[in-house]
Amino acid sequence: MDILTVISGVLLAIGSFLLLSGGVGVLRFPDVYSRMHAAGVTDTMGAVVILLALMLLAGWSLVLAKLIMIMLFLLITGPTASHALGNAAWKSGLQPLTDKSNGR
Amino acid sequence: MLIATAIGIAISRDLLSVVMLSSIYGLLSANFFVTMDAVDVAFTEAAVGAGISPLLMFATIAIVGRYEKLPHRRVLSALLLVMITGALLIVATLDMPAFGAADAPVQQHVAPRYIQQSGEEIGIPNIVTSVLASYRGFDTFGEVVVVFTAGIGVLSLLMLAEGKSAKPVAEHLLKASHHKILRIVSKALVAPILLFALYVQFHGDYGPGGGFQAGVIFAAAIIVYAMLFGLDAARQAINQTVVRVMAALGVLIYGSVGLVSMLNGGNFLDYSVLAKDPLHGQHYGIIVIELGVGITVAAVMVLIYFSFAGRLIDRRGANE
Amino acid sequence: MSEMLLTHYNYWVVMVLMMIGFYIVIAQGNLVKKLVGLNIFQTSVFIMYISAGKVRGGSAPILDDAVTIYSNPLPHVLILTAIVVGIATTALGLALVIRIREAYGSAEEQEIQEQNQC
Amino acid sequence: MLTVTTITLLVVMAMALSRAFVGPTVFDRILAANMFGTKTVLLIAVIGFLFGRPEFLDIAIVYALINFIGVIGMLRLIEYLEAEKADAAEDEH
Repeated sequence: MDILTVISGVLLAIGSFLLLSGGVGVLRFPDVYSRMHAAGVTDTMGAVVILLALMLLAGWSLVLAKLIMIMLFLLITGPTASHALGNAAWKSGLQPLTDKSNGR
Repeated sequence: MLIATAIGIAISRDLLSVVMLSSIYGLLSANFFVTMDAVDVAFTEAAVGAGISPLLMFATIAIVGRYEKLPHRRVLSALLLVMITGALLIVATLDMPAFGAADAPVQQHVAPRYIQQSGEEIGIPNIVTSVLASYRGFDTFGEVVVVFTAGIGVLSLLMLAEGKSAKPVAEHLLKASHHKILRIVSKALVAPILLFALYVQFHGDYGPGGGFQAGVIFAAAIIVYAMLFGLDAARQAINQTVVRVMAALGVLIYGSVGLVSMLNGGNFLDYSVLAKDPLHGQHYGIIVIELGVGITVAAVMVLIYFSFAGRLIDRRGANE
Repeated sequence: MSEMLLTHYNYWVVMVLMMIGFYIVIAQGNLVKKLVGLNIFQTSVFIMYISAGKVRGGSAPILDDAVTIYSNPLPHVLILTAIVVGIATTALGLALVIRIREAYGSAEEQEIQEQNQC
Repeated sequence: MLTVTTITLLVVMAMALSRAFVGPTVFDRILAANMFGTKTVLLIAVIGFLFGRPEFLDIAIVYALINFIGVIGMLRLIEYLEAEKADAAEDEH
């Protein structure tokens, strides 16, 4: 077995785990902001890890360039979208769940 | 999952979440198309189903109002009717060929010819493009004209009252100047998107892509700009009259390719006569025609968005 | 029967989707919702065509020396154009809804009919 | 491993979908839609490799872009609706 395949397999496993934990977080967390945290962080990280794994599989080709492009786009747009979302939620007057307001 | 989403859409009464779900629905169906090998279709669905159409629906909701007011009526009789029709249709499917069978009637008729000979006759690898632009060029011409006509229809419906109620609107809202991060990021993104649209446009012969997809992507870039920098800025950057002329120009380009091939002694839209070597002729014809399609689709989409957004602003102006 | 289930499930999915769209169109009063229903209906037809064009073991219809079986390109072409035309007509429908709303002050079918009867 | 990743992606998509169903606020739904979009990008990329024809990554790029545009558009229009609501509230005073 090729060493590159092994590494990419490991990366894929890490990525899958990250995505899964993000999914569970989005499903289980109590309010918008914590859900956003779960989704935003794992989304970007998991996507990057998985794309890295695919890059190792692709080798030197046009596919590699496209994967890099996807990764760049995701790295730029993902956090921006999260920021815009959080900003809009805050502006609309949604309060984050803190210790004090916990017993709603 | 598609079914679950659709049921969710049927149940929910908040129109906003309906639209959100329909955007997810678009993403899902595009996924389905990829697994079904229809990369070109997935491409189009990606740009249209997940991007443009939810945006337009959102704009409409912003104008029309968010909630459905009345309880659903005639639910029982409607359900009954739907059940009966569905059952009949399912009975009808029992005669259909099995899924994925290579000997189904659909696969027998013209498809083998396209698959086996288009490589030699047209000389481009993407069979979908060659069928779209060459074998069925006349159909596609019709589709482009339909898109163009729909654009005219939207314009004539929404532009009628324009200027009647144009009062100054809350500036900061329109221009979104408080979204500094968003503005910078999308400013950086607009150019790559446009470039990518051009890549899709001209790479359509070799990979998935072509005029329809490129047009939609191109329009999406302009729509982002209009959303974050205000409609006026976008109208300044892209003159509206020019867009209107472009929409017509695309159709004109398409049609005139057909006429030129007639003048050169071939049939309408028969590109083989465009150059000495029929293969080259096909290439020229397809590239020019895809360009026409792209121009028309992009222009019409931009026009539609402009008129929707213009309506939104007019209405706001009238409210104040 | 179970064999049927395995080979024809794609059609049944299509039918269920189509019926959901149909249900939305006839049972609901809001015009925007009706358009969404129409879209679902439309998509189910797209899926029907595309799944009819799929060949088991086939690959995307872009010529490549390494591939021998391709899926049917014809449905792809038809649906590709249909999607773009679909969005154009949807936009037209939405524009009509906006005009109706401006004329009647409502986008609910029932209210509009009541106003017409007056 | 690719298969495992595909299945994981599908599971996570189902999770996001259920959040979009339940999601008490609009923002939950947008969040779910955004997440769904990212997952779709990844799924298309992974499926491309799984089927052995990874040339079709263009679609994934389009998704990454369109998804962003969609989210931004939704947020802008929600802002719009909120402003309208605020206006209406002011009018009542």
